[in-house]
Amino acid sequence: MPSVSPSVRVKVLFFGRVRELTGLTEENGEISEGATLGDLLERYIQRYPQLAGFRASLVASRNQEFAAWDTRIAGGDEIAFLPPVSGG
Amino acid sequence: MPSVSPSVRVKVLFFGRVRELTGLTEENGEISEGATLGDLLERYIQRYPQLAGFRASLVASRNQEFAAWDTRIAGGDEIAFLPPVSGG
Amino acid sequence: MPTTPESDLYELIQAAVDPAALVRHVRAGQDGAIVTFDGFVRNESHGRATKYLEYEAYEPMALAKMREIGAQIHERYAIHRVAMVHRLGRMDIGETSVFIAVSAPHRAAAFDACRFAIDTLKRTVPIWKKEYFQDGAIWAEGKIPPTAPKTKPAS
Amino acid sequence: MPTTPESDLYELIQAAVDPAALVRHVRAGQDGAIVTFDGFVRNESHGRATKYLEYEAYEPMALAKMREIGAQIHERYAIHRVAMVHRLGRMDIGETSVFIAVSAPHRAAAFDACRFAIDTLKRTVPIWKKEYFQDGAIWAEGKIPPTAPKTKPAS
Repeated sequence: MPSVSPSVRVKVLFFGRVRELTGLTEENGEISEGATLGDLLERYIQRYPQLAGFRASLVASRNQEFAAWDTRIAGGDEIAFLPPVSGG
Repeated sequence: MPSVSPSVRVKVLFFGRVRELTGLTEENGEISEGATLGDLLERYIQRYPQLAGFRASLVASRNQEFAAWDTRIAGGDEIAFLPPVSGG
Repeated sequence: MPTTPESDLYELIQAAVDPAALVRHVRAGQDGAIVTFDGFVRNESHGRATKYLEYEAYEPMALAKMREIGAQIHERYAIHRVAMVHRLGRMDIGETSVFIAVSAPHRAAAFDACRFAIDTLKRTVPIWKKEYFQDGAIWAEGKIPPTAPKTKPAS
Repeated sequence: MPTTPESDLYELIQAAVDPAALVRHVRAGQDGAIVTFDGFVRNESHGRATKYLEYEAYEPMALAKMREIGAQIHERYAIHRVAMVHRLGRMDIGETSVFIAVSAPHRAAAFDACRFAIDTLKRTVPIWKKEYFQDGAIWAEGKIPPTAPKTKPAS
């Protein structure tokens, strides 16, 4: 089911529990122009259903700033899905 | 004018500004039985009138505990008139 | 947002933390007080004996967030300098994972700023801790960072 | 009044303070946090350039009051160990006059206890500071200690 809308390239980073569950540390992907951070997360949850249980505890970052799920993705963005932080 | 009431021996210590004003670091003295810490201070103020201006800022200690001015002195007590503290 | 003085120090490191060097970094003649916070690996967590910990970070973002905390405390409190270091990788019992030193002319500002700094670091800096026990390992529970930090204007 | 753990350290000293040794003293595997307060000689006081300071104490009473503060913070806060040292005699700019280290399993208790300790020390411990300037010297203004400390039952 190829998308007919134009797509943009994004870099996606994975940390902590999300890194372990997906087995990914970083990947480059494409997503339809106009898609939100929430849309991108749902795509990863489809690919890695074991992420679904953690959906409520994740926050997104876009270009190294925390960002709301309805934030639209732009080409070249660096995105991460961050589990609850536990530094210190 | 020797006192006719029995007297008790006390050790009196001097610190900081009070030490400088009196030129004393420590002395052994006698005071009438039943005298209070306030009575003892007044005797020092008579001897060293330059202490009078500091009366309101001094506190007394008796045997290394802060003590109210109406505390009665007992024989062998260690008394000090302490200027405002400025440690730290 | 106020600029962070160039003389502050913010670092993510792999080697052991050197508290004395960090304190020297913030200490100056115009100051009268330094408050430090040293966070290190406790021998137990929720009643289970800890073997060791591993920390990982989203490094450039974590460093940016640490600098942001520094800017916030310079804005809020009359402090002089800040040194804030988080170690990453494996740490054994007793080893320092985070160290914060704040100097100030007077102590109240140093206490307030140091405490605000560590409290905010634990809520907002993308660092993760995995706790290793005799019988397994878990990711520490953690805190969900605010998506739009209250302390920052929306701009 | 709770007894102060034997493992605490309270000292009046003439030599330079060694912060690293005091931190080692309070640090143990059961802890996760150490907060320290380092008070040192500032280069000015009320706008006048300080040359040096001299501290004197009513030594046995000062030490007893420091131990009393230690007992109070053990009673009030879930802390582990305390090291509290005040230096006496002449100190130059930048030299530490007082150092307090408090260890605890969790940071809030360590912050609260360390701050209570230095705030109380400055109000209740019989130590006096004389400030030397280019053109003279004055006894620092100071605080009048409460005659019956509120934190102690009248017994």
